[in-house]
Amino acid sequence: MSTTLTVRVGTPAATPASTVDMSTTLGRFELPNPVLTASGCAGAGRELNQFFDVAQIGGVVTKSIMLRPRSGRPTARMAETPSGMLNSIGLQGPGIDVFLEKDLPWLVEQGARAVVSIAGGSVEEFGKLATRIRDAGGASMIEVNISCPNVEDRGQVFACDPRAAANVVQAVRRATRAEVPVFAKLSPDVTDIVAIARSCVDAGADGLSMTNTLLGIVIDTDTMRPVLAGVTGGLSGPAIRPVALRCVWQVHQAMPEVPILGMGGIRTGLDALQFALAGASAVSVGTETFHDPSAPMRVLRELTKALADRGFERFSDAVGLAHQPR
Amino acid sequence: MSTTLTVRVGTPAATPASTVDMSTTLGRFELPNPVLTASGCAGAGRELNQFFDVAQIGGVVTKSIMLRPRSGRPTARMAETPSGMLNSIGLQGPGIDVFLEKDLPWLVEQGARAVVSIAGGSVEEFGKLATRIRDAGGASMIEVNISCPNVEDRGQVFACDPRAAANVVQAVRRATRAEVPVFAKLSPDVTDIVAIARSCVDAGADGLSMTNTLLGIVIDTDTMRPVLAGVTGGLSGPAIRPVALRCVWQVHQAMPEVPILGMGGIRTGLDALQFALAGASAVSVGTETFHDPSAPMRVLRELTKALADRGFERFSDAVGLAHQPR
Amino acid sequence: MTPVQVTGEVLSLRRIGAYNAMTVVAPGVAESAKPGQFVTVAVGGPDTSMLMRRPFSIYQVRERGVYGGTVEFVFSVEGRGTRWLAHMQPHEPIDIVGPLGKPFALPREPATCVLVGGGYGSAPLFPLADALRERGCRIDFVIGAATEERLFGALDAKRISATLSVTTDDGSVGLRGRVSDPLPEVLATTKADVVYACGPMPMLRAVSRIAEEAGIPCQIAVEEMMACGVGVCMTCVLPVVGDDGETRMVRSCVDGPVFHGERVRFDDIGTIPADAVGAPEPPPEPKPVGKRAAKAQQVAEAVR
Amino acid sequence: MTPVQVTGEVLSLRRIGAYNAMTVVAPGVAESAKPGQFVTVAVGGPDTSMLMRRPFSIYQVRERGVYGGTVEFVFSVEGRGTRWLAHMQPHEPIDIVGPLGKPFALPREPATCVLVGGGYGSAPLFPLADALRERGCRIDFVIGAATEERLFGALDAKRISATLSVTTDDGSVGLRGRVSDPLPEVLATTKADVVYACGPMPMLRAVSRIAEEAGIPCQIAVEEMMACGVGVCMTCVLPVVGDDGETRMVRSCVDGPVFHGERVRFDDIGTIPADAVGAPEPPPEPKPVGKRAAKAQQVAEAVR
Ligand SMILES: Cc1cc2nc3c(=O)[nH]c(=O)nc-3n(C[C@H](O)[C@H](O)[C@H](O)COP(=O)(O)OP(=O)(O)OC[C@H]3O[C@@H](n4cnc5c(N)ncnc54)[C@H](O)[C@@H]3O)c2cc1C
Ligand SMILES: Cc1cc2nc3c(=O)[nH]c(=O)nc-3n(C[C@H](O)[C@H](O)[C@H](O)COP(=O)(O)OP(=O)(O)OC[C@H]3O[C@@H](n4cnc5c(N)ncnc54)[C@H](O)[C@@H]3O)c2cc1C
Ligand SMILES: Cc1cc2nc3c(=O)[nH]c(=O)nc-3n(C[C@H](O)[C@H](O)[C@H](O)COP(=O)(O)O)c2cc1C
Ligand SMILES: Cc1cc2nc3c(=O)[nH]c(=O)nc-3n(C[C@H](O)[C@H](O)[C@H](O)COP(=O)(O)O)c2cc1C
Ligand code: FES
Ligand code: FES
Repeated sequence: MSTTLTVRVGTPAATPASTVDMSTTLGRFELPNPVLTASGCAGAGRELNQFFDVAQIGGVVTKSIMLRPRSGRPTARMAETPSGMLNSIGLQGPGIDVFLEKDLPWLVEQGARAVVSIAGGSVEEFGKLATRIRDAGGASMIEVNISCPNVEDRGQVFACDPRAAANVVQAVRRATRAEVPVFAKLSPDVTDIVAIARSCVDAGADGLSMTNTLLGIVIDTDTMRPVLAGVTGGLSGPAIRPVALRCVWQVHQAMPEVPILGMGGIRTGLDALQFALAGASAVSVGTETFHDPSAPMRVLRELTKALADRGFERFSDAVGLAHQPR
Repeated sequence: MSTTLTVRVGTPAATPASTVDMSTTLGRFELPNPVLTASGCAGAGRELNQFFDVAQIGGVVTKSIMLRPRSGRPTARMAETPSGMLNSIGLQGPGIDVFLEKDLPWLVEQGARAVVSIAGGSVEEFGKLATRIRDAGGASMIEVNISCPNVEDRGQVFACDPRAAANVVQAVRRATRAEVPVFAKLSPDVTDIVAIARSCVDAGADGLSMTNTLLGIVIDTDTMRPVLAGVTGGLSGPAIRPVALRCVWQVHQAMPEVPILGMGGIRTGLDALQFALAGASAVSVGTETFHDPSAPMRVLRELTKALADRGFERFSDAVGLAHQPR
Repeated sequence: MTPVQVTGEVLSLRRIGAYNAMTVVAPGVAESAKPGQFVTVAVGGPDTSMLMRRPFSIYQVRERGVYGGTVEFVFSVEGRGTRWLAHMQPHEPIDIVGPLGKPFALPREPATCVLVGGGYGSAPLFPLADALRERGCRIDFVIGAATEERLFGALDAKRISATLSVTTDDGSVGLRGRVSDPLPEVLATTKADVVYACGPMPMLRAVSRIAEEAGIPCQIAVEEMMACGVGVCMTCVLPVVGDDGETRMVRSCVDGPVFHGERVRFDDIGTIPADAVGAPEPPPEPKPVGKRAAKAQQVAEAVR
Repeated sequence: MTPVQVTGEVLSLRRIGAYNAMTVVAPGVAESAKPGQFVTVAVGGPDTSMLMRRPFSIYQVRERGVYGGTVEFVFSVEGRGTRWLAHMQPHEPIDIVGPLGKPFALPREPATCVLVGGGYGSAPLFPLADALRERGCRIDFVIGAATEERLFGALDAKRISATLSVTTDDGSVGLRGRVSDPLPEVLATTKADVVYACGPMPMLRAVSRIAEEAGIPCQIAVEEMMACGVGVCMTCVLPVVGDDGETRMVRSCVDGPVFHGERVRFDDIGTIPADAVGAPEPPPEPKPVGKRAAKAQQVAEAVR
């Protein structure tokens, strides 16, 4: 967060978009620009590369990977909701072996920056995943998806318990090279997001990704049963944006020095700007990618222009700006 | 929840809408039909009575009333969001004296059923409010809005702490006549809604209203500051429907015998049906009333037709039906 | 005067300078509308993400057109909702609620009335002028806007008024300056009995001050964000001094949008004045004054 | 064959029986489309609450119309998105992505091909028929639907096929019954080499069974809910047996929508078969079998 501010609100002297310095950092990870994909909304980048060059955006956050191959939940896995969607994919994926053999090297070859999202059912599993990734190399950052049920604690979700969350973060941090930041990805479905955030940071998280989906349900009024085979699912999209933004705001307010990767319902550059102003040093574009497969690239373009229009010379000057008194 | 079911899913033999028995109960409160207004979205009924006869719907849930007159939060108090809105009214209202003198008697005169929502900053305040309402008479039910900050506990919201919530419910239940049910209105912004629900029921709540708004924020990308003067606000409308519905589902699953007044993003009769199928014995229509001032009446009409089309003879047969295996 | 909700039909949509004027067949709304009242319309169609109705002042009303009563309003494309409205086609259905709010109060006796309009704020002054003229009042118009194309109704105003003063911020037509600049002189030369004004809040403040200083009653129509428009949500409040001298946060949708200018506490809009009925207890810290300080404190308190 | 996203333009929208056929100028999509592929379109306009693109099989393609390449698809109004589409006007912009998915595989040598279409599922069989005829194949069509007006393309089919069989559920035209009913006989009399089918899942199951029993290869185009349509979200999976004999939950948007009928485990759609790669560890309780039992267990487990 900059304290000597070159921006004057109200009388912006527009900067040419091409000259805005869009670079940013997430801990020790340096990004040419602050727009990334969101985990689970971009696969491992290959498919989206048909629509835009994935090396051009800040980074590709890959689908949360688990130790073993996993077939996920039964279908139906999706329901459209007002300005949102519910998903219940159940972390289908090829497992870490195939991921490290095929997906990560592909991203590195493209010149893309890979943020590897990992998911596990136990602290040990998370630790093993981090070790495998360290040994393989190529990851610019690790995002720890702690919104998974802890199989050792009656399926209680890690992200809902400060202690469980901290244990996972610690295990991953320990197994990861110092120069690779470890971000904990928080769930908004908690009473006190700041407490969870603090617990993760105390356990060694270099930053926080916020937020994951909200737990929701939709009932089919014809079959009169839940639409999703998994009954409940994760709500994403613009519908949740105010909630995700509030989480970013609260955590940045409480811990302004902790970098945040913000996400939740970002469709446009102005949405991304809201997250930056609330305190996010970078953003992930998720569900919108389903609507517009080149959304991350477009959001980057729009954000750059929005900053230029407002007279910003550096993206980083916008980060957290909304917390300053008017 | 009915166990001997007259409905056959898949081959509905439509019932004439006029013959569907729409009556329902919320504890000992008997309603001719299950559609009510939502607190804060209908004033005390007077204004909406210009658009439809408020005695025709299940009941009018009045704006949460406090002991003293209260001017609420500064403006801006509202922001439109995708399929939702944020509000930060701050419980502006005339105080219990004026309410009992002018508003409640008016509702009773109309032949409307009044559900009086109360809000306080301390357990004592809630108790006093209940006592005043008991002494005045006329309330069919009390809805306890526990989504208020507890001034005696650093502003911690009652609804976020099982013990604080229980204390409020107990105080209100004690001060209320046995035949008037007391419903606790829960916030969805908690890690474990079932725990809060259980705590309220154990403390004497006759039922639960679910849910209140989600905490959110919107930032104005021109001023680059929060839109709401109160910074954060409550998110309501269809955007939150899947989350509210999930709360109803979870609590009905855990405590099928506890009546639920369901709400959150209901726009149509089919939305109301989703809440019933998830376990709500009645529903409140909130934000949609701003879009369509006769929405509660329309939702009732649509719900009645939807039930008839599906071959239901009684609304109550639909309550909780989605929990039965297909 | 009770408002109704009707599915109207777009009769026409035309450009007037920078604005759009939409005429809607809206039986029930048209018949009982009074000058200064407004309507709200649903925008975006059935599957829209926009939940809030959009409020617009009533411009012209025809009680019995060929198609039934019609209501016309003038709007500027500001955001998503008005953009959508500007693309409507004749004969499309439009959901409209009205008439809403308190109208301008009319003088009992013929009087000299100065009508001050800023931007599209001039629009509701025309039906008002008609009503005033019916009562034998003299009308003097002061119309201003940022630019020439954002001036609304100057020609019509000229036709029906004794005098017309025009201002633009850029001087492209009329006097360069604010619409309030020529007002003191207009009040003096016309020996005005009453001032009516509609336009942006800073303009209303300036007009109210000038009228107050001149000792002339002034009615203004304000524009606040509204969620319901019918009085149930308390979104649209502003601090207004009542007959009893007490300040209350009153709803501009049902207690307004027309207020007595001198009763509105313009400097405190966006705050809860400490002396307002039901104002929060003063906090232990020194009480913040004004909008900036209040905001600073709210930001700090925001997240407990 | 890489898909593109373009802002196309609606060229025409016409009714065909119960369906709508929309032709879109979509340069880049048209040129590389192959039979069996699909497009996705954004619905609802800029301020819509509907986020998901809607997938439709490609019906006709013209590579160089007067306006550039066009794509036509046939759709039935089922819900909010298709209702919106059905109200589009010529020249309106439409956001379209395609061509997507794996196309039908064509026989190397001239062969006798039976094409089975249910409802609007017949639509993609026409470009397929064209491609097959170009290779000198014989075409026999079997077309069915619930009612006469939901039959698609019977006349065109008659023109280009050696034989045409028609069924309707209500017997309003052709044989009363399912589209699969006449199939065994058609396969026998035509000495079919290959079956292609598109339509609802139960129909595809029946057709696949019949082809398998007759020992004839069968390609089917399935329809699963899709969130992204481009392979990134894993919404659209179904259990398919691979070349190695292993069952995997594969994406119908990129690994399909065309599959070999005998490879699709129809009875297990809506479940994760216990022997699928990456299936959950069997729980301590007896393993549920089939969709009903799985659902029951999920309901019970839903909320931990
Ligand atoms: C009583 C009243 C009368 C009005 N009369 C007119 C009129 O005659 N002509 C005209 O052009 N405009 C008028 N306005 C303002 C008009 O309502 C807004 O310009 C319009 O709502 C903007 O909608 P939008 O979707 O284009 O903008 P957005 O910015 O996308 O709207 C987002 C939200 O903010 C609200 N909003 C935005 N601007 C305003 C505003 N200035 N005032 C109140 N709410 C706002 C919208 O209603 C909506 O809820 C009036 C407002 C009020 C309260
Ligand atoms: C590969 C493929 C090809 C298709 N081809 C055609 C075609 O040529 N003609 C045609 O009429 N229909 C086709 N469909 C089905 C078509 O996509 C749906 O009818 C349409 O999406 C319904 O949208 P809606 O908004 O009207 O319905 P709603 O029920 O409001 O849609 C809600 C959500 O469910 C999804 N959905 C609803 N029904 C289906 C369905 N049957 N299949 C997949 N998703 C569905 C929608 O896409 C949307 O995300 C195809 C589907 C797929 C997957
Ligand atoms: C289909 C789908 C799959 C997702 N899978 C993952 C996942 O594997 N890991 C994860 O951390 N988040 C996952 N998410 C959550 C997103 O990364 C993101 O946090 C959330 O969707 C909010 O952002 P959005 O509104 O931009 O989509 C998934 C979201 C969707 C919609
Ligand atoms: C403007 C506004 C004011 C509200 N005021 C109250 C209130 O005073 N007390 C309360 O319990 N809930 C209040 N609510 C919450 C609603 O009663 C309801 O629980 C919530 O809005 C979700 O329902 P909806 O999506 O149908 O609006 C308010 C909601 C809105 C939008
Ligand atoms: S806008 Fe709801 S009370 Fe005025
Ligand atoms: S629809 Fe997203 S992977 Fe197929």
